[in-house]
Amino acid sequence: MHRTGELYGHFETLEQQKETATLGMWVFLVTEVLFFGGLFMTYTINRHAFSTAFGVGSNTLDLTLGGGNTVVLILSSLTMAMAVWSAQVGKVGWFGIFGKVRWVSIFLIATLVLGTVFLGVKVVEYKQKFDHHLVPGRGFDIRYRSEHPTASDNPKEIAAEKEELEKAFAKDPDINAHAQLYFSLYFGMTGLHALHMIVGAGLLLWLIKGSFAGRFTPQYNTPVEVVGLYWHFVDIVWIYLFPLLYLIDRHQ
Amino acid sequence: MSTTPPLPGHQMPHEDYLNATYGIRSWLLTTDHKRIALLYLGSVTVFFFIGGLLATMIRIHLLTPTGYLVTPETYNKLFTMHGVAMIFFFLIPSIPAVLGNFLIPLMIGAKDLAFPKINLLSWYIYLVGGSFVLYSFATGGLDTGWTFYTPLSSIYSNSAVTPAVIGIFINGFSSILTGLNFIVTIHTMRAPGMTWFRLPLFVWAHYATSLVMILGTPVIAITLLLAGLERMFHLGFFNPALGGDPILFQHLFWFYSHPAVYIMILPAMGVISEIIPTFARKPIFGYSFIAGSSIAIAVIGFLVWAHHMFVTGESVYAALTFSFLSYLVAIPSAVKVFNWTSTLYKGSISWDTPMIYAFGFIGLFLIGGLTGLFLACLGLDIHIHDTYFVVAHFHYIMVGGAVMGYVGGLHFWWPKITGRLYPEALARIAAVTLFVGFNLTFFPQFILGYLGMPRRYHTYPPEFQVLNVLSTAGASILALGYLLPMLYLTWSMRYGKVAGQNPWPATGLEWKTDSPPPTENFDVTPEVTWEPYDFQNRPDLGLTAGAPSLAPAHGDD
Amino acid sequence: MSEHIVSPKVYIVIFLALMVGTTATVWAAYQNFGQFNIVIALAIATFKATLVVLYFMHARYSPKRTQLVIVCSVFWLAIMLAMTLTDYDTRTPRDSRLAPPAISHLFRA
Amino acid sequence: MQSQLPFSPDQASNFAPHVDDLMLFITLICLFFAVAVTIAIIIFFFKYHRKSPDEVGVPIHGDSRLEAAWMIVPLILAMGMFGWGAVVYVDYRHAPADTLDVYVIGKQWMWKAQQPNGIKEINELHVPAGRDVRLILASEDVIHDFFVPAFRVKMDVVPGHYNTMWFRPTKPGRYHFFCSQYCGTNHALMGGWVTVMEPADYAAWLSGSSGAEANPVVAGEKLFAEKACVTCHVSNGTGRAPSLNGVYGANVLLADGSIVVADEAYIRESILQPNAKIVAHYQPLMPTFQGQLTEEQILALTAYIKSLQSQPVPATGAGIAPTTEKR
Ligand code: HEA
Ligand code: HEA
Ligand code: HEC
Ligand code: CUA
Ligand SMILES: [Cu+2]
Repeated sequence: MHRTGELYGHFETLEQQKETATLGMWVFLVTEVLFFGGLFMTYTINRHAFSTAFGVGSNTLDLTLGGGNTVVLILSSLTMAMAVWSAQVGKVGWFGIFGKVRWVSIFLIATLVLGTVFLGVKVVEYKQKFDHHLVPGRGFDIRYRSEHPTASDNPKEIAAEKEELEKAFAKDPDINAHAQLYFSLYFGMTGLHALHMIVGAGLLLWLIKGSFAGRFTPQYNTPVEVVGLYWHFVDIVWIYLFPLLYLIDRHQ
Repeated sequence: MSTTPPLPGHQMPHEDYLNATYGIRSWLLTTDHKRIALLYLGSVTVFFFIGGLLATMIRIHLLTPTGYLVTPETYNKLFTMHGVAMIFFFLIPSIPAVLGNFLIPLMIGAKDLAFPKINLLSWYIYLVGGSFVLYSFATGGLDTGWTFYTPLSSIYSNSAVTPAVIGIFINGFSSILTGLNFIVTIHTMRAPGMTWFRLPLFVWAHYATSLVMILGTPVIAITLLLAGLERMFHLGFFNPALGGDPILFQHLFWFYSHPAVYIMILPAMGVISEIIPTFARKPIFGYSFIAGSSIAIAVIGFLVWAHHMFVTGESVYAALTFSFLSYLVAIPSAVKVFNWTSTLYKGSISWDTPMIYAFGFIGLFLIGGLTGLFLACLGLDIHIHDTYFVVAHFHYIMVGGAVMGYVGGLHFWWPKITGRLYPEALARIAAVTLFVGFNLTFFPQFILGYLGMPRRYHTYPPEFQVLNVLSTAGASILALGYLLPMLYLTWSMRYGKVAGQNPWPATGLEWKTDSPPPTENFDVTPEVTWEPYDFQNRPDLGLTAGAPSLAPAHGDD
Repeated sequence: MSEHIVSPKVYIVIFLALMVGTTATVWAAYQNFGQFNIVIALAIATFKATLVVLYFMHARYSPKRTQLVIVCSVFWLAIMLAMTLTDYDTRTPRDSRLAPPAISHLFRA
Repeated sequence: MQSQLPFSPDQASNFAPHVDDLMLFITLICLFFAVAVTIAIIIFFFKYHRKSPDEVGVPIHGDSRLEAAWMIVPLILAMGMFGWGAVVYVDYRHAPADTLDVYVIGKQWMWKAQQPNGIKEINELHVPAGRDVRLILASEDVIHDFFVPAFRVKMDVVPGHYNTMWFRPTKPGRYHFFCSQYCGTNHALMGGWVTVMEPADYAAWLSGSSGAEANPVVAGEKLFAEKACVTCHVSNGTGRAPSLNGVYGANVLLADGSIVVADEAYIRESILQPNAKIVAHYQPLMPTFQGQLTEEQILALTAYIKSLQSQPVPATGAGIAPTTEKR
């Protein structure tokens, strides 16, 4: 295809091109909704059937990390939205030794940093689950942590966990298998979400490069806008994942 | 033979999309929707060939009650690989990715699809998915049935399930991207004057198909991903031993796979809706009803999936709901059949090959669709579920319907694609052969099914032998019927008569450019000022005689 | 070009609302509402998601067509969830899910 | 009794006539539409055949009344099919009170049934005519499906779920049952026979066989399990040893190329001196049972092996079939 400036040859106008790209991204997001939807379906049916096990599994998650990550991700959505805005108005600012920098670059970098923080925290959480033998597979053992406490563990917490597990086993003797189901879903859902974040981070890098090259102007900022849509969508998925995974039976 | 004189007045255009550039690279890196369509044509044909070969082996094996050819394991692999190759890698991409890709931009007066690079990408994704599946076929095959029911597929099967599942997962994205591209293209790339209700019905059908593709395919992708993960890491979503539920897999699977049957039939219906008015030379009867019924099928089609699960122990209420909705989806199909038939009334009907395929389609789709009503009937499905009745039902629709539509469409647009005509007499013979062979193959299977022969049986009680032999006999005629078009269509690419812009003539925008079209499709962006399928007010078609002397009898619109 | 530019003020207000929502879900999770815990959690999540879609993703200012696309996605998700649940929720107890067959030991000779 | 459709299996349960009537009803409606459309097409095809090459058809764009008619009429008929089908189905899914309950377990690739008094059967099911029978279905591995064409009933056997199905056999006789949910390699062999007996015969059969040891076949079956014969002699031939289904009276091809007739003597020898005659394609794995079985037990085992006649005939796949040939 021949390109003239930012207009691809098979479009008549920039406006048509932008409309097309945005609609394309929206339609893509629809497919994403249903893609995650299959997982949510699996989650629903299993949570329905094994509510005790899901509660037990959920209570092993670290609420501070999860909640903190929620804040980080929402903040990154804000910076992403601001990036779109700065591209639309073409705002430029002075940044000391860096000189004149476009705000869109700043906000994109901020988004990328926040996204990376999110992924970093996720790594920490996954590591914990590994240490506690909560990764589905042969070694999975929901009791492992309460039976092998480490020096850094709070003895009171461990005792509480032990008690909770006793009760759960009394209710559901197969709790180990069913809790494993919870963790399969936990890793499946957060893993898929993280994968989307990684793809998003790649797109952000590409945008940042473009923004330093001055590609995004008030006339042409479709890529920022479209990637923004994607980033917000990933945020929305997390908005659901957080209560569904972290907040089951917390009141007990 | 090699120097067929061009028809008077017709000459191959000077430069077209085929000869604009040369070399392998210019094909493998093309973003031209027409070339990508041809890439797809080649690759789906390969899979059709593989699927057909496997089908032939199935039929030979079933000649005798104890099985003639292969071991039970191998037989199970034959029908599984046959189903997988035919459904996921032949029929789902066939009409959309070949004819749809080629024609949608032409029909709406665009230079290309909205996202040409994504279009190419989706072909490559198809190839990658296809390679995984072929790898699975080559290294131990696949014996789960095309439905991959758990826990057989996720725990018990010893065959190469994992690569196959990965392959179908990957291939799903090809389908999604194609659907996405079509939807966006139809929304934003229409030429001036090409309003929604001037769109050819082929485009409407593809719009509906694309809806199903983008709304359904992601679900099968995630489902197979979960089943694959379960197989690899023993996660237990669908494994009752670990608390999972095998029925959940079926819900998720059919949430896609029932609508997917409309991915296969809707485009074929679109083809028929183009062929019939062209060869009856009159506007299609009830344009808006046909257009609307495509959308209705796509939407209602999403509400019926659990009719595949009537005897799984599904709740009775759910069964009643799904049966009821399955009958509703028959109504828009009925609307189409009746409108096509009415279009013939007072037409000027020619017996060209595409028209013969269209008649074949109506007849066979009718039988296939009507037998769907037997299956949707709760009381009856208890008896005929998972028997050869089901096999006959879906082959009538998919082979008799969709494949007939595809082959008919290939003939109809062949002159546009290649610039040359196929040999007419041979083509008619092939069409009739296919029709006869098809019925002989699959009609006996209805009877077999009602008599109680279960499907996926490598051996069967001897009382079923006669009907099986009939079916195998039919299949050999059928194979011959497919061989013919493959040969003469290839032949005609080089030696066929030059077709000219509009050989039939037909009314669509695609016929207003050269055959084969130039790379940019139209020299100037066309402006549409006529209604669809209007032969009366189109002097450019050169039909001077007009209608027989009857007052133009308009309906109520 | 009829582009609508949302002002940063709106973005910040929405961000704050989202923070409030997050706090609210966590708070609600620690209360015992019985059956309604999950309902409340999902209601808050949906509220938050709606804000993101409407403002961060500009759906409020988008053409009808885009809004239709969004509605479709939600609608189809609802079809999948609701109709599958019609099966699960109306099964008779005996047909419901159990551990591996409790009677099979009878046949292990 | 009801008239039978020309292409239908035996009618042997209360559901069979209903399902056949339903079939007839739907077939007639569908035939009507199929014939009507086909005739219309054929008539139009010839009547409006193009007379001159540049002739055009009459432009008729549509007719809303017609459209309405052909939406509403099929809809009404479809509701008829739905309603009738629903009635039969709801009946089928709600077993009457006071049924005779038989447990049926499917596993790759055999069926086991247990009668109310504890009698077990493999790939066989005995039921009395005229009595409401309910099968409680469970699976040990994958999904199977219990299908009796002559009864017009089937139900999936799903691991992790109990499904039930019921029917009232109406006609004594022996009817095929099949596994009709694909379940792996020997899905096609996973079938057997339902024997419908007069109630008196059924009672006699029950008590006859419940006297366990009194009935040599039953005793043999028990031994066959106890002495672990089943672990190698899997009924469908997938085990390390040949399937014994139908072996009695058949010609057996031996490893040395000779052929023997499997009579009582041969079976006895096979049990006591297994390595004397090795079946072709099999390894001499079988341990000797000399000194471990009483004569009575050997008789019982032989009787049991003789009774294994009615099993489905295995296919000729390598490693699957016993290399036996029926005369
Ligand atoms: C292109 C593919 C395709 C299409 C279009 C259809 C269309 C339909 N199918 Fe089919 N079907 C399959 C492919 C397809 N099917 C496959 C592959 C399977 C098996 C999967 C497997 O298990 O491997 C299957 C299985 C299947 C089952 C499950 C059977 C079982 O396993 O027990 C059922 C049950 O309801 C069913 C019903 C229908 C119905 C009601 C339609 C309707 O859409 C048909 C509508 C059309 C008409 C009705 C004809 C036109 C109407 C008239 C002329 C008017 C008269 C009408 C009335 C009186 C109402 N199909
Ligand atoms: C698009 C879908 C599609 C198509 C086109 C076909 C085409 C055919 N199918 Fe298939 N079929 C399925 C989809 C399809 N099928 C599915 C989904 C299943 C279920 C699988 C499962 O249970 O999991 C199935 C199962 C199935 C069975 C049941 C197996 C069983 O349950 O045990 C049978 C048996 O007869 C069969 C036969 C045929 C035949 C004879 C053709 C013929 O129409 C094929 C004719 C085509 C050719 C022969 C190739 C082209 C010809 C040439 C290139 C000429 C040269 C070749 C030769 C001379 C051999 N198919
Ligand atoms: C360790 C596995 C094993 C066990 C246990 C076993 N068999 Fe066998 N059996 C074989 C094998 C292998 C053959 C085929 C080779 C041969 O003829 O020895 C065979 C052959 C036979 C045959 C001849 C079959 C034919 O097709 O001609 C009979 C009869 C038989 N066994 C009966 C029994 C009985 C009765 C028992 C239990 C008391 C038993 N077997 C236990 C492995 C076993
Ligand atoms: Cu068991 Cu098929
Ligand atoms: Cu279906």
